[in-house]
Amino acid sequence: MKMIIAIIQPHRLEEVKEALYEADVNLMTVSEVLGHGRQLGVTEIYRGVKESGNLLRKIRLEIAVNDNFLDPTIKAIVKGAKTGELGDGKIFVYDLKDCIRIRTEERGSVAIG
Amino acid sequence: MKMIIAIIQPHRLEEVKEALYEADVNLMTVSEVLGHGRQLGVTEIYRGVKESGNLLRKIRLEIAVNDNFLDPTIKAIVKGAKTGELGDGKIFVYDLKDCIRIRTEERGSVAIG
Amino acid sequence: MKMIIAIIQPHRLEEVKEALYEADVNLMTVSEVLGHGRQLGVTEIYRGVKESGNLLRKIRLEIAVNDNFLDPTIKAIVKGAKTGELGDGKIFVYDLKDCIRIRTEERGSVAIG
Amino acid sequence: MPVAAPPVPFIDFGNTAWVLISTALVLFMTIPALALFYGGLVRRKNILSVMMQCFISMAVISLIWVAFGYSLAFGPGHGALAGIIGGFDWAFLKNVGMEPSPYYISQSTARIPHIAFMIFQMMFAVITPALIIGAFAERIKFSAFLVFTVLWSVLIYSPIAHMVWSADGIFFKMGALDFAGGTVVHINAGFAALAAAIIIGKRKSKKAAPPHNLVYTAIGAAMLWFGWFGFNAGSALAADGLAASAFLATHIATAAAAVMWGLLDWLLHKKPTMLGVATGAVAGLVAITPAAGFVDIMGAMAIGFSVSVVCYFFVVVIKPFFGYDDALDAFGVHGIGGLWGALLTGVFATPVIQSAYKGLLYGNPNQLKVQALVSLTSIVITFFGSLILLKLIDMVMGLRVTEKDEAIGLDVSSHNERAYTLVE
Amino acid sequence: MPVAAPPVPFIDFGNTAWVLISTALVLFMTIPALALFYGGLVRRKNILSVMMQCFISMAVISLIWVAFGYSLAFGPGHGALAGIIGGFDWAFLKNVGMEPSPYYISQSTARIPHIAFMIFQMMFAVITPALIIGAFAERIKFSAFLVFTVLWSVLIYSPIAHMVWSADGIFFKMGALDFAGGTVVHINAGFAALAAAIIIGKRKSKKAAPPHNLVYTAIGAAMLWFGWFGFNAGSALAADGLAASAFLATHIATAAAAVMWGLLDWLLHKKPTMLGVATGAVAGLVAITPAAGFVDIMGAMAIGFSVSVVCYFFVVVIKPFFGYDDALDAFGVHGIGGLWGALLTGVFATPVIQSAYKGLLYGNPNQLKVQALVSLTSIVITFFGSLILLKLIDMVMGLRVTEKDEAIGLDVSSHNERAYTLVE
Amino acid sequence: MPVAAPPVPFIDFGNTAWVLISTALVLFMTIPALALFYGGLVRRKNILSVMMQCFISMAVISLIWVAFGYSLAFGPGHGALAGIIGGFDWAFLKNVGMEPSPYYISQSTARIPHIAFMIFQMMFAVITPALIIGAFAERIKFSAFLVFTVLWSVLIYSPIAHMVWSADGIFFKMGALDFAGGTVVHINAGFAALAAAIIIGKRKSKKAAPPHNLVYTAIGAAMLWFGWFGFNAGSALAADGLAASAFLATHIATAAAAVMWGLLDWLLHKKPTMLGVATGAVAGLVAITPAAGFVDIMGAMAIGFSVSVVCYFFVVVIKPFFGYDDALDAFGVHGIGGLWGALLTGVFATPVIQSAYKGLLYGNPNQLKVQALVSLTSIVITFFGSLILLKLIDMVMGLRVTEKDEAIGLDVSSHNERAYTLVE
Ligand SMILES: Nc1ncnc2c1ncn2[C@@H]1O[C@H](COP(=O)(O)OP(=O)(O)O)[C@@H](O)[C@H]1O
Ligand SMILES: Nc1ncnc2c1ncn2[C@@H]1O[C@H](COP(=O)(O)OP(=O)(O)O)[C@@H](O)[C@H]1O
Ligand SMILES: Nc1ncnc2c1ncn2[C@@H]1O[C@H](COP(=O)(O)OP(=O)(O)O)[C@@H](O)[C@H]1O
Repeated sequence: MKMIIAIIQPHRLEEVKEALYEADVNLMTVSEVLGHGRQLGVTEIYRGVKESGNLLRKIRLEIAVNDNFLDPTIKAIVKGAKTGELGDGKIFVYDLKDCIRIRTEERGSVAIG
Repeated sequence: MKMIIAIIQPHRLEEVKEALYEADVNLMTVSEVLGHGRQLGVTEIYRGVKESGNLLRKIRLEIAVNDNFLDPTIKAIVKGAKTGELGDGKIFVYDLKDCIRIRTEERGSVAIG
Repeated sequence: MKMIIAIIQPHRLEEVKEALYEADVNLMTVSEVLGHGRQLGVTEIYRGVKESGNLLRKIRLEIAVNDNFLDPTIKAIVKGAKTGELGDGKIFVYDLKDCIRIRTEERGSVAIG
Repeated sequence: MPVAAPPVPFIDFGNTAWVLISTALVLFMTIPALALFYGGLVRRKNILSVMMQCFISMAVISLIWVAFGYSLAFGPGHGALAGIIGGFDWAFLKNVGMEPSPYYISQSTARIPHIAFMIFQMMFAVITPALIIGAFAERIKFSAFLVFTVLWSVLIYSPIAHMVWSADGIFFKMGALDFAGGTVVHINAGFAALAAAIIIGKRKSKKAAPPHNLVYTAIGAAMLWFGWFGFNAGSALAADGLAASAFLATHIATAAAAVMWGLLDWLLHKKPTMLGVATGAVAGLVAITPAAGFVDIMGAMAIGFSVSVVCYFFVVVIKPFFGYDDALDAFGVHGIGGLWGALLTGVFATPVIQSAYKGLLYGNPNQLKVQALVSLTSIVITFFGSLILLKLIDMVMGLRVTEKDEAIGLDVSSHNERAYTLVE
Repeated sequence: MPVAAPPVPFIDFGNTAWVLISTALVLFMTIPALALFYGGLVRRKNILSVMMQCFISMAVISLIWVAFGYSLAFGPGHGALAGIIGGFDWAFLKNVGMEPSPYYISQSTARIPHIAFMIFQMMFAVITPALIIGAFAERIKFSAFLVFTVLWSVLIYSPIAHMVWSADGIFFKMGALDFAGGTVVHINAGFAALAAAIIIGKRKSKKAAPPHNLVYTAIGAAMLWFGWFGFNAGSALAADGLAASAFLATHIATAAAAVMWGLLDWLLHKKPTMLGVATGAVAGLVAITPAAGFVDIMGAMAIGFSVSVVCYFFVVVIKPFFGYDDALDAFGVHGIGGLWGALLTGVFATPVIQSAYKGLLYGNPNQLKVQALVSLTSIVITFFGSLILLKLIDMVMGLRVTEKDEAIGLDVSSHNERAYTLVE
Repeated sequence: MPVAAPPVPFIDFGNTAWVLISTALVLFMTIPALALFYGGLVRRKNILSVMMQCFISMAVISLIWVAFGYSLAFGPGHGALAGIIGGFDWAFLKNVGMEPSPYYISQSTARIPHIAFMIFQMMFAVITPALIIGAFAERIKFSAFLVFTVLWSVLIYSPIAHMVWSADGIFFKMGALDFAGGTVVHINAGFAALAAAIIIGKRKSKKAAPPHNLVYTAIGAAMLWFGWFGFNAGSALAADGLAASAFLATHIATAAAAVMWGLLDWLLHKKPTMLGVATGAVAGLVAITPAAGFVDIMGAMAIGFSVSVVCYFFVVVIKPFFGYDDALDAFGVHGIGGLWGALLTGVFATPVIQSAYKGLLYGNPNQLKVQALVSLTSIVITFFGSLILLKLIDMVMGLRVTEKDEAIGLDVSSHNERAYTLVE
């Protein structure tokens, strides 16, 4: 079991979700974060002051998958999120020791999906 | 050391916290996320348009524990969060390599609690 | 490769970021969370009712680094975040199995930075 | 030698302009002001339900008011009931038109159209039940709320308005002073709120949740302050010296009460709070309401400074002691503040403002007795009336949403909506 | 025997006070009311763009109005065009000063200053194109928006206002009734909005996004309700019985429409919604606009209850069926509601309110015919006029932002700004 | 042959209605308008502190005003000080009642009650120190703020108001023109703000934080625009042609300034911004304030278009150059905009509006000299007065919160509150 954390551009969320559905990955947890990466952030100006914080709005996806789903999931995310421009984002992968479905108390691989 | 990530229903947060306190787990980090799971999300209608995004409001708990606390913590979460209905949520478990208490710079097991 | 999760005081964010830049760590993902730790939270009173929830506003940093950057990064976070008072926060470290730069589809160590 | 004909009343444009804009201001008090003031205090998942209750009260009570509510409250009464409730003579605004209003205060001839008076009063009939929302917020069933509000308006509001403000009314005849609704609006709503908090019971959540958006609450308080000038100074029914005086008294009492609540917070909890100052301002507005056209600035200050002490005590000490869950302090602020104001009107009414009326301090202890008697009678009527009404509704259809719906939040569970999105 | 001199018009302070405050209220309708109502409905990343469009319309149209817009709309016309558009006689307010306004309704002598009438009308000229924003929200290029708004105001708004409201106007001469702008404002903006939705095309996002902040939308609706009293009752141009009557009709129709939309939601989607009640209220306000000074409360109720049914049908059924992306229902509410109101004015106008005007129900079927004819002609003008105008602008400079800018959101991509920060 | 008795002043209802509603509008400018405008610009953790400062100013200054502030500003002066400050004759509103106000402009007899004038002016006395909040936002100690505001109001505001507006005042006698407070309100607050920014020092945070909620700022700006009609047109003290003219001039200057700031943003930073348009609107409102009752639309446009250029330069270029931390540009907009307006009043005042007053452009260069002299003297008084006052307060009790409290945010550290919750 693996946990995939993907940081993507907010305006690619719909495409990524669509690509994931096509890859049969339907479960995920989404949140809004601020990302600091290589992308330059000067798109905001307030009364002449440029916002140089370059913490940019990003979407964070958290997706737990069984090992055989790892590569298809990564491919789907890349397919949905990639534009070739700075700021497209990153994907991080961890090992997952366990997974419990609260409703049924099932554990492990079976609980992921 | 393990890191536990639990995704639960927002309206079970109080119960989960209570169950955790009873299990002597007092430290945690909480955030609001959108979850896409098996639960169907059609509870919102705007001018006749059903919100079919089925990204539902969830609470994400992040709890680092020493290994002997793993099972009691999971049990407590399940106890507080389980209603038996779709959408109850999931618990994910990772290995934690290290933990540092910033205030004292203690490391490892001792820093968790 | 390691993933570092740091929970810090919101008002230390600027200092932490500065310390990280000095340590040549420029990439990170930031979000706002509620933390329940040892710090006592009674600083809010509404119509005489003390807010005893002691879920306090915290900042969560997520930083993926190559192994040789692990210690400098932790040091930098501690340097920026430490005040010696309760509530300074914690740092958690995981193993990272993989990392993918979406833009280039590079994988592994090279994709982290 | 010909006798001069009695002067003929006519529509004065200045007075009409004043009452029309005051009417708009009182609408503004319910929506958006009260909706924001209350809405900011609840949890995020319940704000729309509170706003919805304010909106629907505006819509439904307005329709009932023109249908027969106004007639019951201000229309001519008949027979033995004449002192208690009006008849149906003015139902559907029969005989209520553009001619000079039979209700007026200082000018005998420079009047406003009767429909202007009627619609000004309509806004009072709307906001009164809307104030009660604060007591049962976050747990009432929408359908039950609707039934309660409609019945309460007809069975409790209209009679009390009649008794206090109609020329036939028994309280009016006793000489009760209520310039803009201390009894009719605030005591009335406030003690109904107490009944509601008791009957519906406490919210399920284990601990008090902090207000989800105090900016809304602060904006709401500011808008209430603004709109209240229409409420109180508009009640002069003319843009004359009395209106200016009521405007001034309203403002000064509010300023005094806001300062005092801030001071109490500072003394008792170490820091002054925005919520405290906003709450104090509302308490001041409430308490000055019955007195606005009768007191000078000394009276206004006395009322303002004292009401915050009294309401603070009820909200911070009495409520937790007895444990009723008056969620947003509708009773603590409106009930207690209204009662306090009604009593002090009997103390501080000065002949300098309206020569015919004076209180205890100006040598007329009887006025205070009348105020006390009328307040207490009104409290009994509204408290027990509301208690019975709510109990009946609870038996017939249930007052509360299910525990799960309460946990999920009323916005989604009662209205299929959420106030805010979470990602862009 | 001397003949009495004709009474000389004079400036009445009461009427002037009323029209000035009404003017301020109509400004309030565009900013902040409409800006909030619309702004809450879009996604978080586009709210500033919608507010910006409202603000800049206020600023730019106001300047154009004093330059020549007012003259074109209300100034004397010349030759064959006199019935269609005014001349430049009053450009830059030449001859428009503090003297009594040539436009008035009931009082022949107690008037307001001409500039007061001019600036009151200015606020109508501002809000009308601002209503169209709802159709092309979340995807229009700011520069194209600006060009469109300016040209539309001059080429379409001013002529239609002239035709309906100027003493020279052809529709006015036919006896068309439009008390406060059912045709001039709502039909006009609403059918332009339909043209805009068609020309600009659908938003790119795959699914409808929920409104990002329904609290803003609810506040906006409440503020529109409040401000609309200036719009409708201010259109009496005096603080008299007619103003009070228009105020009342406005309020009752709105209440009825709000209740009805809530009921429809309840019946058809199981739960009443705050957004539904707010939308219903706006539909009621729209529909009563042409009728406000002509109907009694029965007419107002009929208009209010029925308009929600009609608009609901358009918004919930017709729009998805045809698939045009009228993003915030500018057409469904303003176009359809305005048309419905214009027609029903021809049915419910009663001589009890203004003795000179009566509709079908009071024995004058001709009035309905006139209303239908004028509405349809206006629809043709505004729909095709806007279609052509938008097409031209699209060809010259492009109407839409790029797909990427749309995805990023207009706040950042068009204005370098974000509405909200994410961390403290 | 009997001489006609001089006409007796009387209370006119239309004028009174106008001044009362204008008073409410000016209250609305401070709370909620200014509170929102400023509150949206600060970081999330400081919004309540800014709103609190606005609220408490409203409450405290109002009490001081009736106690003796009004008497000092507008009451009769005595002896050598008569031209500088009033006496205590009107303290606690002694002799200030319902009789016709001794202050009026055009009508000699159709007046408003004296208390109406007093309370209208009270709202000016409240908003002036509230404007200064923009300079020391996010770091001032609440107690120090309170002491400063009270002392500043008594020691600086009342005298300057007396000098400019009282019949005894030295600037008034010199013929200074200040229709609604360019000097008394905006120069006064703006240069005090500069002193405050210098004395209190920069905020600690390393980089400028973006505004936490520009929707609030935009709503606040719209509400300021709305309320300013009361401020400027209400200053006619009658609902007459002059009021309508001041209303128009106010609106046109604001529109012009909003457009111009948008254009500058567009030219210099590639995109027009909502914050820019809102800031421009406020700059226009500020600059037209002294001129509103003296200029025609040409003058208003000239003032509006030019003020944005001047203020833009100060906010975007001068401020970063000198490095003072005028956090929300209270100096850059109110100080500079007020000065610019005061000077241009001396240029564009035209006898077409008030026959007695004309500026440089109409052949009276002396007016400009008077404007310049009075502005500069006022600047010297308010700047050095505020500097000394702040320095003293700093020495006695400290002006700033601790560095840690500043980092945590004033909402929690000074008021025990948070504006928003984070989870449902
Ligand atoms: N090493 C890292 N640790 C944590 N988050 C990262 C790291 N690298 C990138 N990110 C996240 O991914 C986002 C996109 O990264 P960025 O460098 O802008 O993309 P790209 O590599 O396509 O230029 C960043 O805004 C940040 O949130
Ligand atoms: N594989 C997964 N990866 C990431 N998040 C998940 C995954 N499965 C479930 N979740 C999270 O848990 C929440 C509850 O899951 P859901 O399937 O609705 O619960 P249940 O299994 O009780 O029906 C989801 O909304 C989502 O946020
Ligand atoms: N075991 C843990 N699991 C998850 N989060 C934790 C844990 N311990 C601490 N935290 C997070 O770190 C924050 C700071 O911890 P706290 O105990 O207050 O710091 P300190 O150890 O300096 O007193 C907490 O508010 C919480 O968000």
